[in-house]
Amino acid sequence: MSMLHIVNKSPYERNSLAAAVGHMTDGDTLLLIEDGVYAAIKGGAAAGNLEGKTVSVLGADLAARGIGVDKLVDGVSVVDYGGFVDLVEATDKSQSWL
Amino acid sequence: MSMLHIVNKSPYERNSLAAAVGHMTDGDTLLLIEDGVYAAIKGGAAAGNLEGKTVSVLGADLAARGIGVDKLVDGVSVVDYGGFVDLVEATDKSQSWL
Amino acid sequence: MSDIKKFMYVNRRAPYGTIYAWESLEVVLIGAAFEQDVSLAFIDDGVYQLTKGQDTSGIDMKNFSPTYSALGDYEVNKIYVEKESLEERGLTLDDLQHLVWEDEDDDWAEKDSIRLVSRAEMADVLAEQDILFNF
Amino acid sequence: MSDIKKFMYVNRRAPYGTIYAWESLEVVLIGAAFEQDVSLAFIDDGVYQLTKGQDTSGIDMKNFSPTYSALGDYEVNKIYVEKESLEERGLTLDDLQHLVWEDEDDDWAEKDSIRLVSRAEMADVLAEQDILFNF
Amino acid sequence: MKLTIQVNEGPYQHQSSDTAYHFTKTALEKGHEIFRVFFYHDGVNNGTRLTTPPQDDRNIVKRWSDLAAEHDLDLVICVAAAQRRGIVDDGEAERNGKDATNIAPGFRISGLGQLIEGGIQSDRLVVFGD
Amino acid sequence: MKLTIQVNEGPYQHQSSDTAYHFTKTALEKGHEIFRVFFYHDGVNNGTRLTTPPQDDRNIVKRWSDLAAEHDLDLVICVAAAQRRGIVDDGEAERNGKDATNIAPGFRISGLGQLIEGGIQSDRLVVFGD
Repeated sequence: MSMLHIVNKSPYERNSLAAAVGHMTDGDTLLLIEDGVYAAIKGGAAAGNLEGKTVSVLGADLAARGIGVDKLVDGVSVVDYGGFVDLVEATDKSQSWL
Repeated sequence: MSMLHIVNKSPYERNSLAAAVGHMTDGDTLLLIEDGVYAAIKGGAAAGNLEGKTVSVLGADLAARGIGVDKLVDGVSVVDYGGFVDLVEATDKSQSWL
Repeated sequence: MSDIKKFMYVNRRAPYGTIYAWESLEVVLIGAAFEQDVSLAFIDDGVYQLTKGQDTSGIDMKNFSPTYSALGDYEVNKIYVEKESLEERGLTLDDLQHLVWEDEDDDWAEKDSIRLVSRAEMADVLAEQDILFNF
Repeated sequence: MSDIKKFMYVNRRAPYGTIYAWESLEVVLIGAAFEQDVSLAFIDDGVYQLTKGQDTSGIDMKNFSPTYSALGDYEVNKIYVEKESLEERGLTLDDLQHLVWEDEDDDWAEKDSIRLVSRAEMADVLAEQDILFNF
Repeated sequence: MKLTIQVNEGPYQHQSSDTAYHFTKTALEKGHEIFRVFFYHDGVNNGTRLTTPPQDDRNIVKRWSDLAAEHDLDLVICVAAAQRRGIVDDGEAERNGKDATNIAPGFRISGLGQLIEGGIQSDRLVVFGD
Repeated sequence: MKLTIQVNEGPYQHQSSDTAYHFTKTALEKGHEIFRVFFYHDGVNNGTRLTTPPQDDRNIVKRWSDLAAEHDLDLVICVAAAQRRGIVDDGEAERNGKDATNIAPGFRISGLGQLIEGGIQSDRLVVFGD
């Protein structure tokens, strides 16, 4: 069954992104919210974690942190809160990697 | 001036031990408390951070977590709350790496 | 969806430094009365919750570690522990409590509750669940 | 001990995900009235506090980032930013606000408040302080 | 879909309660059903009516109360967590001999079974925490 | 030595308040002076008298109140942080139109200047947080 993996912490402060990525299986989606969005900055040491994964990022949290869409690694989708709700519906369950 | 670096989080969850160790200078002491004490377990991947440093560990927190003194890396001192107070007095200032 | 759901409680926090481990265990105990198909996962620092020999007298907090050994009596007997998490922390199964349950369908034979699994196997176990509780 | 102490506020947290950055800044503003020798350190995720272009309208939180540019008016003008922290995060000084102060003793010349330092230099700066505030 | 939302952290210190609010509000606007919002751990602190946030900031507690009034939301505060942290309604005040209450409009205090029930009755559980 | 202690987290959720308590008590027993204990961020939640912890657990708020009574400790709750989180004394209740108070014995609400003053007046500042 497909799963939505939610990460809300900076990958430079916590191990939650690594935990999420380490437990993703085919068909799963990674959603970065709150301080988790820093993982999606191009050129950051943590960006490699996203390779080969289906990744969405919450746009409101990007904007709050001054991260322009041009700064993001290629291939990530920017979603709004409605898109967050849609992702929860489109997957069979969610895991918040707190 | 000498400094007491206090770390209270697991090195496997957070970056605070790395931050502390990265900012220690000669004469400084590292004190591990609360979940920070896990860093002192022999054979753990984080234990290497303590090499060459002056390290104390709060005994009450070790005991709470079931960590026997025989499990500790060599050279760390086990202190009680009184020893914690003494370390604060013996150094010129403290930095809690929250 | 069937009447019985596959419930999994995912534990990734060390005990005592924060209350999440203990309040998660309170949910598991209450939840046991609801007759769902319950599993527990211990990943990353969550494996520390199960260590033997915890003595909290010096920090004046309640030692809740004996509660884990009572889980078998609540028919909570699928306890998945991640191998890589133990290894990274310099721990082995011998550092953890020996958790058992009695199998009613097998003449009350005492069986191990802990299932040591790799990270990849843990991912598959998570994938099989209906609902995941996170603390 | 002299009458004036070397105060340093150490910032290691990203803004908005938690309130520490903002409530730390509130201490700095209040503390400015006490005429101590004040410095700020931005280490690890703390460097994110200073990024340009923050727009919090979508999360309905107060955007406090303009306050950093007012620090010069409070005579808070020693702002140490750690180079390694920026680099690890894929950031450069250009991603941060340009913080300045006016030097009364130099015909009110506008000068940079941010001092980019290496981790080793930051350790030395910390070592020189009398007191460190942690949030 | 039918959703249960869990909030693990109190107001202001962590963004969790904010994100949970925006998610819940948006789900309602999109026509989904919120079976329950369950406040656990420090999340119970979202249910105090005694906060006075700065005038130029959002009022997190009031926002939840208003959303509950508008959509007849079930905002449940865990009783065990509330007792540890001091969130009190009339019943709790009487039971525990407290001389004041602080619960906010639209919230109620109940047991952990309400979270389990949320897990059973809902299509999805979404957790917001630290 | 003369010490100021800062507590950044509330009771029970994090060990910070416990460790701060044991440290403070021990420092007093060793003859040191505690200039002030300053409760900031969620630390202000240590100052509510409305908690009812389980019988077999420590009572964190009461422990602080008792220590303050015994040693004439100055336990200061930051007013700005308290307003965000709903810690209220009589003065705050009147100023902000609140219908109840929840402050615990031995605590007082005051400004951030009290922390700065602690830094100036004390030999050491020790911070306990998350």
